Amino acid sequence: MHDLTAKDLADLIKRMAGRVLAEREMLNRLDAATGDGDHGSSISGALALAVQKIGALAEPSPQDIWLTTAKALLNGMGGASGAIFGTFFLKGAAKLKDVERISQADMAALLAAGLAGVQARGRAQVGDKTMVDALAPAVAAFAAAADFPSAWRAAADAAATGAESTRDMLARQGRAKYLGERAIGHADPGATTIALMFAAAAEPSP
Amino acid sequence: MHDLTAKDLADLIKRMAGRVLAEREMLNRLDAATGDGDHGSSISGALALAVQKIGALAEPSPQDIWLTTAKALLNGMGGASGAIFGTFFLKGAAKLKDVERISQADMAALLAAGLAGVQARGRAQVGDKTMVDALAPAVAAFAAAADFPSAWRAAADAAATGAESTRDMLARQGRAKYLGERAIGHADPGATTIALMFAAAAEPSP
Amino acid sequence: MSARTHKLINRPDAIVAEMLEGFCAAYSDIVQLTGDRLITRAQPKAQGKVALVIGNGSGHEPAMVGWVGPGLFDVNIAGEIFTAPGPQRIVEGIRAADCGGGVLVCVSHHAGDRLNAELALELCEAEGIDNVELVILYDDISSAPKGQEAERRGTAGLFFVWKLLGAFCEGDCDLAAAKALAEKVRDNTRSLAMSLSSCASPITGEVMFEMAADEMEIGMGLHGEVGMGRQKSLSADATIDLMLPPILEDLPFAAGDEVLVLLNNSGSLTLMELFILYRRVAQRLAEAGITVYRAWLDAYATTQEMAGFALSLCRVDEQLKALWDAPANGAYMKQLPPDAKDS
Amino acid sequence: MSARTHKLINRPDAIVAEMLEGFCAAYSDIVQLTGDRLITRAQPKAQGKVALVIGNGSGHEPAMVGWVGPGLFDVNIAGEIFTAPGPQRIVEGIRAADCGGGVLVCVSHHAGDRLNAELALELCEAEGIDNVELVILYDDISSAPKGQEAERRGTAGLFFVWKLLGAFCEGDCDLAAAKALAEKVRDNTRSLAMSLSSCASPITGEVMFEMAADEMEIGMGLHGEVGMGRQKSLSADATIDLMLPPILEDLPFAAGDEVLVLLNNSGSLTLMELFILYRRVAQRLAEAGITVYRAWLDAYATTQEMAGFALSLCRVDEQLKALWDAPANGAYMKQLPPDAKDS
Ligand SMILES: Nc1ncnc2c1ncn2[C@@H]1O[C@H](COP(=O)(O)OP(=O)(O)O)[C@@H](O)[C@H]1O
Ligand SMILES: Nc1ncnc2c1ncn2[C@@H]1O[C@H](COP(=O)(O)OP(=O)(O)O)[C@@H](O)[C@H]1O
Ligand SMILES: [Mg+2]
Ligand SMILES: [Mg+2]
Ligand SMILES: [Mg+2]
Ligand SMILES: [Mg+2]
Repeated sequence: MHDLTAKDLADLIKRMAGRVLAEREMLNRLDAATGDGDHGSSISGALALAVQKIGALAEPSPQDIWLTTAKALLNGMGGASGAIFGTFFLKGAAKLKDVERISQADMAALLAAGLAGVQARGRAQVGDKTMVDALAPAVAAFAAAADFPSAWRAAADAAATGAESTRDMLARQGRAKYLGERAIGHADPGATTIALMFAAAAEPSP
Repeated sequence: MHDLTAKDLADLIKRMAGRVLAEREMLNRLDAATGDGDHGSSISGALALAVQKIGALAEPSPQDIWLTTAKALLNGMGGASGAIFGTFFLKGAAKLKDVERISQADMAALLAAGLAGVQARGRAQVGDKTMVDALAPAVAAFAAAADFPSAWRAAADAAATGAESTRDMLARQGRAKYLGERAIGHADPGATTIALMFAAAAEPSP
Repeated sequence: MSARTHKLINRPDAIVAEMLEGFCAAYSDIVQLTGDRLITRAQPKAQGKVALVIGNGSGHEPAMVGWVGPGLFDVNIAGEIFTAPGPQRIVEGIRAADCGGGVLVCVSHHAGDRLNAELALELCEAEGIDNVELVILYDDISSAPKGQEAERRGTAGLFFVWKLLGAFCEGDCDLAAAKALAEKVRDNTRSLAMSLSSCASPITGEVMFEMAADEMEIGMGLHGEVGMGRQKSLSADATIDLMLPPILEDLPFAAGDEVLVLLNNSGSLTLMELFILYRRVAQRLAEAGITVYRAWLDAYATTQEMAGFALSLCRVDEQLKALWDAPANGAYMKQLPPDAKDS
Repeated sequence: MSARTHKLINRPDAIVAEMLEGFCAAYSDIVQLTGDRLITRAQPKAQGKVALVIGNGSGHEPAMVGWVGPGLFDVNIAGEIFTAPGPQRIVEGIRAADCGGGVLVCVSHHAGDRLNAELALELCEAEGIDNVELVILYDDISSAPKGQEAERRGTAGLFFVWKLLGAFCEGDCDLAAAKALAEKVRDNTRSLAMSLSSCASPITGEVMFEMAADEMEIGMGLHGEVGMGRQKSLSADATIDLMLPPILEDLPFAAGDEVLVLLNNSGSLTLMELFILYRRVAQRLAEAGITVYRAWLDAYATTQEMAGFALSLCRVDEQLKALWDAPANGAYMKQLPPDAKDS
């Protein structure tokens, strides 16, 4: 697989948005069990906004794509999760200054910068029952893979496993933290979203 | 039976208070169906206060007895029913100025004055589902009787019949008026109290 | 849908005494508790002014305890829960309020309040207390038809009377003028209430009346009195579209009028809902050519935690607007003096 | 016991827009709606003063829309229901508030509010907007142990900060002094909440969490966050006897201290209950030798129609007492100037 262009990134965001939208109600239900029931609606709404804003850009650079996505998440979503998901793209975007084509190594660095930003901002560690439980293993798996298609595949699998692992955790960040024992038995909605986003990235581009 | 003295009147109020107190919960339940559930507690409390205040009077006149009862009802009970039941005794008391002994005719006049006061103040007619439905026939039966014991007996019977008749009425005064159709099927608590008071009066004095 | 049944009280028979003690302790800069459950101003009004007194059943807080203070009432006589105080206590309230300019006893029209106030005035006459007048106030259009206004119940719209009359009696007026002003405000005020829920009696803990989760009742009174019947719950806009027209027709309010608007929360409605309801009121009034001078959205006359509201309109002229803007400092009704507003 | 599920709204996704429209229409003499859901003062503060901004999730009304006005906030940025506004909107709020003396962004400590405010400050830096500071405020002793105060959540006690800081920033102070004052009030404030009931989400209509009719929870947060666990409901006095000692110990408050007291109704508690609760607070404080300077019993930070309350104490000195007494004119927080109180 070739290096990614701005068009490929735009396509990637679009596939992620589509996949998350398709699972909106499932994500709302997950959040209803551990939070306030709005995660599916807010993340899918913010990603749809990102797609729309990207569509309105004339000849965007890769940085424009990532920055536009960041802003849509930050401002279209609000709350802690908007700040967390938005920061992921915001910190990645900082790596894309003057970049035209993105190699697998570039993408690995981008994802790692995003993860570091998320953890710096939200202070969540693996095991705290947040999206970090899916994101951290995905980012590691992506970096360890040999090429693009296998990297996305490996990341998607790692994210899915990570999301599933949150089911039996006690939450230490996010609204679910205030549920105590009651959150056990439900997967974290944000982690599930991350798994969906990587699954979408691993789909063959149409 | 001889004419009534102040002591007889005090005794009468005491019997009434006892009888109403014994039926307090029943009266509360009746009021819960058509009003706010407090009639038994408030009327029994106010009558108990009357008994206590009367007990504290040194050599009371008949007027003192009736006036003390009026004040206990007016001020100890409050609300529309306090004003109504209190007015009954207040207007009767006005007839007792300088009276020492009370004949059956005196008592009939006393009761009639009370009824007139109640109706002037509360504007309730027979058929409006209030204590007037028990009081008006009781006062008439009392006046029509030949002597004291039979007068109380006749009044008690008329009051009981009158109270019972309120069961199928639509209320036109009191809180029950705002229940509309929902008040039908329940006897009026104030009318039931009047029936109890006359029943107590008809008991042989101990 | 059931109402909350556990209340944070101690003993049912101590509710009124304990709540008045707590209230007057909290706001000792404004009110004091004197005599037999009289709430009076911490600093009495100047000699020679007309004093304002009101007695009412408890359970509707902040009505009326929260409306004693400068620019408002002089004395409130708190009755038992939902029960008007007896006449002797009203007479005591009148004595406590009197500062030489006469006393106006205000009655929100409910049988108990009216009967006891009438009895109190008879007692005053008997006891030689003169210069006392009674004014009977009502505003609820659902409780009697047009033409029989004097049969109507008092509800939240009377807060217009309290505010404007309170300001008026801080000035130099006589008792007759105060009574005339109260009647003027009353005769320009109309209200209609609705409810979505019942509430529990604070004394018995029992639900006061039953209501289904998807029902509402237009015209429900302050104690759950039936109004114009039950119906399925509507949206905020549809509820206003149902309630505003009969209010406008009743006075009638007409294009060119200026009004005060009150949306009174009967207990557990949220401000969010009052704001959304008011949005529609403002739209509809604008369409009708009626100008809102000031609006006022809060819980003034409550029925415990009942979820409902009353919509009240008061037509105002220059005199009433100025009285509205005059300062007031009750614990639950504050108006800053015009010059202090933008300090 | 179930919560009320029918709300008087129109469409779930229009709640915030419609409620802000209604609110700002009702109180157009105090606030205006500008930009993207910014509530700003109708008359801006004088040039050169420090401006105060706060962003927060909606659904807690009157917090914070009702606290914009003279003597209080300059700008409030209203988020979606129970959701902090994003950073770009906070930057807009900062721009709207700025009147040349710097802007203090106040944060009631919840993850969303803090993260978005931090991001907003980074954006300000990037965009060259300087003289902006952030202050993180917290008071809820149930949300983290003593020694980890900075991990605690913000709750009703922060209304002391808003009132005193608002008054302070009407005077001549610089941004550093304003921030220091906010921290001083915060560091002298402690709160603890409880609830008897859940409430329905205004968006989904679903009950936010389940609670049995005879249960209460001490330490419940403003969004139903778990506190120190469920227990059987107690009487008013027993509830205060349980809640007051840990508050007193935490600061600690000691004999000789002077305090402000706030009992905040989280929605459908009644004033009757707040008054009865306050009676016990006053008794216990008197026993402890602590003097109440002023008390304050009302619904300021609500969680829809949740039935609960928060008890907050703030230790005051002469400076803070004077700030408390300074005038304020928000739609839902009014304080008369001292000389106008007994007009
Ligand atoms: N501090 C944090 N670090 C990482 N992820 C977080 C953090 N706080 C919350 N999240 C994520 O946000 C998700 C909730 O998102 P959402 O429901 O949209 O937000 P909210 O809780 O404000 O309603 C959680 O499932 C969790 O994965
Ligand atoms: N206008 C009236 N005339 C006569 N009786 C009345 C009137 N209003 C109320 N009552 C009587 O009062 C009774 C209710 O008494 P009670 O429950 O003590 O008072 P409240 O309705 O204030 O709670 C009614 O059953 C009725 O008999
Ligand atoms: Mg959520
Ligand atoms: Mg009753
Ligand atoms: Mg009663
Ligand atoms: Mg949310």
